[in-house]
Amino acid sequence: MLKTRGSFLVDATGFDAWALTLAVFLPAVGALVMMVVPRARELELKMIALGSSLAALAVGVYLLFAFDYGNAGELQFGVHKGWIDAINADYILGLDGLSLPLLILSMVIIPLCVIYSWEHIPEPGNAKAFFILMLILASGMNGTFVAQDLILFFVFFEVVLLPMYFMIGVWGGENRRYASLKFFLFTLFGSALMIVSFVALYFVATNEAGTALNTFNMSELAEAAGGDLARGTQAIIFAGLFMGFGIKVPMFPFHTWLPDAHTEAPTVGSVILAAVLLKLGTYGFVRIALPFLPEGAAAWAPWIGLLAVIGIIYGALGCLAQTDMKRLIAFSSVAHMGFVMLGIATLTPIGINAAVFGMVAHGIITGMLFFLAGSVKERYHTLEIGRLGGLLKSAPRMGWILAISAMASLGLPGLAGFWGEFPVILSAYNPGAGLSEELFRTYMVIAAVGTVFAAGYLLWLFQRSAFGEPKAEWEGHAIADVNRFEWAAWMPLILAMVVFGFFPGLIFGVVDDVSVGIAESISAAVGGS
Amino acid sequence: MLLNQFLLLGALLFAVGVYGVLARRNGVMVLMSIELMLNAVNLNLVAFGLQHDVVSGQVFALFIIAVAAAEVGVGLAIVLLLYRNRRSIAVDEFDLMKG
Amino acid sequence: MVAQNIAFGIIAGITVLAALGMVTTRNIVHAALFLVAVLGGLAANYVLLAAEFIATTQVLVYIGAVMVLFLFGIMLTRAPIGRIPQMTGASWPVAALSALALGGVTVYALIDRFGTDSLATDSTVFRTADVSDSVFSQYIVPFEAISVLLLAALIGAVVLARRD
Amino acid sequence: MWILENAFLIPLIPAVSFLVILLFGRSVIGAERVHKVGITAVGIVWILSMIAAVSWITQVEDATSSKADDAEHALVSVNEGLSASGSGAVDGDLYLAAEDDGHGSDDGHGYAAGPDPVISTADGWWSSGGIDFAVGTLVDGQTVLLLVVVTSISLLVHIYSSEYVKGDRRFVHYYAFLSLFTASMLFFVMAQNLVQMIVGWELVGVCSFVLIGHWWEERPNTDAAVKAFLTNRVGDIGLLVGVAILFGTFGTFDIDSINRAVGEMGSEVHFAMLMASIALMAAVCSKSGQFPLHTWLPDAMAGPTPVSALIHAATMVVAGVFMIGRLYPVFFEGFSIGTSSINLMAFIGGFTALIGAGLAFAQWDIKKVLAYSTVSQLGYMVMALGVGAWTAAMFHLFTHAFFKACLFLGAGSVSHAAHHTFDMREMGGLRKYMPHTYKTFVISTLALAGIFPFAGFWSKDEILLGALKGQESRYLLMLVFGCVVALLTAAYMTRVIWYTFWGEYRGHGHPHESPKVMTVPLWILAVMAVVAGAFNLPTPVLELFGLERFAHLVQTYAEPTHYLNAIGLSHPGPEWEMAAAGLVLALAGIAITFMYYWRNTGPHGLTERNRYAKAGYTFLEQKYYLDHLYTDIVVGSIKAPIARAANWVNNNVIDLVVNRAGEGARDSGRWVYRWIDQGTIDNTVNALGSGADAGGQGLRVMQTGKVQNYGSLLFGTAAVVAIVFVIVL
Repeated sequence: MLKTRGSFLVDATGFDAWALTLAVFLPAVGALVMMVVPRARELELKMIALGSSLAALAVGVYLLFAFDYGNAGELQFGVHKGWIDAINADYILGLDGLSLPLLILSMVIIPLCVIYSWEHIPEPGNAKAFFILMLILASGMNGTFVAQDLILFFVFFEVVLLPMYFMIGVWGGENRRYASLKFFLFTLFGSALMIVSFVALYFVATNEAGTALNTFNMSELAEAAGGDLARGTQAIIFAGLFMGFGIKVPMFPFHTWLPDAHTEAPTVGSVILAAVLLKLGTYGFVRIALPFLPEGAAAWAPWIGLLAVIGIIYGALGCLAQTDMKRLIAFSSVAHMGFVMLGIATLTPIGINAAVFGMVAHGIITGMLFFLAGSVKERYHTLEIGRLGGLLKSAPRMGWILAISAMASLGLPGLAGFWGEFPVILSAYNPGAGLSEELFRTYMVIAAVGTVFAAGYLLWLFQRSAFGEPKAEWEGHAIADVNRFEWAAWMPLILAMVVFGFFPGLIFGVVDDVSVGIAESISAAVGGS
Repeated sequence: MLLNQFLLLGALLFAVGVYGVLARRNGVMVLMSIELMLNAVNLNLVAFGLQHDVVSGQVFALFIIAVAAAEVGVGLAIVLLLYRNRRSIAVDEFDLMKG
Repeated sequence: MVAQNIAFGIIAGITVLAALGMVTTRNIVHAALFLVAVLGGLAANYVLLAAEFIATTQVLVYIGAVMVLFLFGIMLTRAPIGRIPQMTGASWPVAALSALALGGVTVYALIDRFGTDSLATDSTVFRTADVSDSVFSQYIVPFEAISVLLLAALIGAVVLARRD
Repeated sequence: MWILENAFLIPLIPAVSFLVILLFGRSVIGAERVHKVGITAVGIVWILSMIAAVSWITQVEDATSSKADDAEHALVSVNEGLSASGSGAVDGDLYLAAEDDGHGSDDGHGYAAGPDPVISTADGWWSSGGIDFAVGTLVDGQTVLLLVVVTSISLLVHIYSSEYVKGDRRFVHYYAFLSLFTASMLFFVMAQNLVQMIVGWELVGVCSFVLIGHWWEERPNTDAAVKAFLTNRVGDIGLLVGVAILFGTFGTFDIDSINRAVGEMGSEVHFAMLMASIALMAAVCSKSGQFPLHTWLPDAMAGPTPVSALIHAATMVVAGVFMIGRLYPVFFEGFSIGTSSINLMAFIGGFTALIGAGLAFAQWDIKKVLAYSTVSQLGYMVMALGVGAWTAAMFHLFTHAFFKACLFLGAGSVSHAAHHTFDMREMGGLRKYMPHTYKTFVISTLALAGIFPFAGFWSKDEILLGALKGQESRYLLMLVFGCVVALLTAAYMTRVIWYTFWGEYRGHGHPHESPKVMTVPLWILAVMAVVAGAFNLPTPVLELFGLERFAHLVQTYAEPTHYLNAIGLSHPGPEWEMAAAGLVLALAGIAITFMYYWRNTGPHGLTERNRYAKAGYTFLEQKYYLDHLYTDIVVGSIKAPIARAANWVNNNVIDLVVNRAGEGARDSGRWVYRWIDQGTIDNTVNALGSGADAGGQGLRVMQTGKVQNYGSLLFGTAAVVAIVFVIVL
């Protein structure tokens, strides 16, 4: 049964109508197939995992080519079918310029993780379960980025949670129980508030005329842009969304699950967590919180900005205090996501663009750094920075890759990280939607100071781990350089860092229409009332 | 006559019953104190029934008497069982639930 | 009405004193006898409240049946007849405090709420027939439930007390 | 003109060379031959730069002659009506902005700065939220000047390094990053907009980091590299913020448009420009080694010497000076250079020049002396810009690049000969062993000291003159700074020559002259150190020879008159008195130092003549003479205290602050981590659990298992609740 649909989400025809569904469920189908394959046939299992994730990526490549870039602000490849009529939740998928980069990022990361894990299944083994979880994660993440119905979004958002919980809890480090539970509880707590806000949106969201919409359809809610909801109501609903997404990001006071989860998670778990999972939160802000509740966003923006800059400085200070490489990288995520959130908080197109760029760049760079940390751990059996050293000498290629990744992470122009930071600083000079200029200019300066700290901890890390002579305790240990699986898994990420560093327009161009639309609707809503 | 004189009497008896339940060591005595509390409630019920001109007060008093009888029956059976097993009915010696 | 008040005063005094005696005496048989006095006093109060059926039941059931049960209980558990030093537990001050607090607050609340409200004098005098009508019509379901409860308690008591 | 419009080729070639060397250096080309790739690439770029320079000159000449008629009668007006029209003919992505009314004149000395075209090409790079970020090239005189400087020095350093770094453990990487640096620096100088400028700025910083840490096995080198990078990042805060302010104010990144806009809007945007200037000044301080962020520069000498010559003397460190020159209208407005008699920029520059010169006395490492000298000379340039002497600053940048590069390469040559040491106490008497190095070093020293007729004399004189004349009022303090520094510079350089080349050889082994691959570049640079001054000879000098036509070449061809005259910049004419005074000061510096050493030097006279010394040959006593030298020469003056105080401040305050700041950041990081993160936030979470646990333990005591206790609790609680209700209701 077809419901009335928003005028701008047109059902696609032919293969296009199936493309997104395939993109979302191909990995899940792979996981299903794997379930019936006996555990002993490991090679087949791996092939299925790789095959299904690559099949999803192939769909992604098709999407990249078939995507109408002139119309990046509109939802494309739309699917709209009835789902749960009782609560008015539909199966709506759609892809626009905001979703596309993140969807592709998620699609690329998964096969790379499969390749990396090919011979690196962490303790206690069991490749079958490991890959099945990874594929379920892939489905959940892909689905979150293309879902255009709040309930569907929520389902995908939560689907991601459980595999990650098991991944950390089963394949994690020594403290895995604690970390996995912390991760689970934190996110679940956020989700609970988020779903309350979704339901509230369902009941109170109105259109311009004041008629209740009673819909979970995201494009309709975005078009209504808060309707004639009072600023206070919007702010309250926004608070629920803020908790749900902010914990996932994670923003400053809610970040403590992140270092633990990252430190304990297996390498690929950390990579997926950093590269894609954190983006679910920021994506939620841009996709849901901002356009649905523009005035709520304007009311909260100064606070989001404040927490963001605290996060930037705080994350950096946290990094400086770490002695464990993986934990340091984990803390750097807090700082980087601070930049992303500051960009969002400015409510300007540049800021939102930069935030989306920052998400992708952080996914690539931090994902890469976690891969490296995993490989270092595998070779040295420790991540204690004080015990490392001379990586450039014992494994020069790995040292170089670490150098490039660290440089990208500290925001060096010519590599991807810079374009997630510099435009944020620019946009904070002139925030949108009537936000206080003085306040955001202060944030701007603090954020700029944060870049120095970033350089500080990354260079410190690099100096200790890569420069100098290898420590005496590793004498006689053959520290293998990058092997072929690692090359295969890493090369795309390194290339992406350089390519996006030189051609930031590749992402900005796609996202621009959407973020301009969001910023305009916010300033219209704020200015008009 | 005042309504309160009955109610206050009930309250006093109830409080005395509470004290008995809490303070007496002997299981039978505890049960007796419970009877006292039930009766205090009964008095209230009958007094309110009169005050509000309804028969329900008396009916419920009756019910309570019946329940109290049942309660005493079961309670004494339990006390008996305890005595048989432990050779004592001092309630403060039963602390299997100690945490 | 003065007579009634005097009667109430005497009865209430006896009842309260008997109750206190019950919870303080060290002789368990005395306690049972004090309880008889309390129950009797209450029966008298029911009469004052024009509830003669309740008063009758009180005498029959409590003083007649329940007290016999108690005495059986005392005998069967071979409680020492006569004074025993430790009838009251060590934590009696706590108990006293709880009871005092509870009683105090109740008394305060009652005085605060009902003050010197007189008892309704013009209300219907419900005879036994009225009570039985009500029990067997309006309250038939609770009545049956209580009957079942009694049966269950009976069986339960038998099962528990059986020596096997 | 083709090269001016396609100037992007110039940075592209070394960038390609970088990739080729890095990717194919070891495998295809062969590790010992990669320098040929680098030299070829930079050679091509050098030729292109020369072509660009010639094209530029032709262009300016053409424009001048075509406007000659207009110019004839417009010549009279000195500084009136010089508003920039800002109406460059825009067509497509290329526009040639030819000024109609941009005539400069130097107080009636009768030369006409021609109309000043700026060639700016831009292609859309990316756009975000309606703002277009362009990539393109901006070519004007200043760019061309830097192109010449960068490519020339880079080429010579490439050639020189092929011998100096031969057989190094990372020869390939060295050349790769030398190429990348050249590319980045060229990219930076022709940046069309501020974003590109930042990109170039950061890239040269990274190359500097990599090359300082070239021998990363040793801890001090990596420390120096990290210090350099971090200090520069501190300045980058200013750069990012400054750019954000400029962008926020004008809504564009385009340097040309911003400069024109400032010229037009003037005081309307004064406050924003002040903020932007202060922010950008921080960036200048870090990159160009200005007080108080200069401390990284001496440490940066840990890198290979040719790198020091190229990056940390001639090119990268002038990036800050270049940026001020590039955005001069912004600073001019922001710091009120035209009307003040002291401002932040001039003061920082002058002060840096002074402390740098003072510190140079206290060093024994020849490269550190040169490093402090560089700091001092950069301060000179910044001071010049601060007093409004734009041309003088650029001119000094131009001349300084040659003679300082020559000095560094000379120092490298010395160390190459003297067993890789840079300690002057292990040198001495080298003039006998390495005559070429000695001669070139002396020539460059004379140039640096500002002795007539070497290059430094002309540029230094213009700076002092600029301070003397100022714009509306003279910069007296700056003039004093300048004069003192002139004296000090001559003195410490003479000291270096004394210790390095005179006296007896005190090192090990047998020093020898470096091969031709190294001496030829030295000679080229030495020649430039002599003649570079000729490029901006004042007219009156040349009138004597009837060569007026060649006067003020740098000024004519480099100065972006359409910006500078729009803000009303005047040029002081040359004054014999000032020139003579400067010369006398420099000579005095040399003379005093020389006299001192002359009196006490030589294997024969030393012990007899010096009252304080027991013996004159040993190293320790030499040091003793140094103390004596300080007290003797600068008696009655404040120089030694300044040097010591500055050194003390440098080592104990600034370095300490930097270190403490680092440690403090780490400590506070650790503190925050331990007490707030792990302690508070994490503990709040944990405390919920453990609190429940502890509470449970506490409650466990109450869990007696006795029914009556539970009953007491039950009734007690009921009573309490009832009491609460009674009280509340």
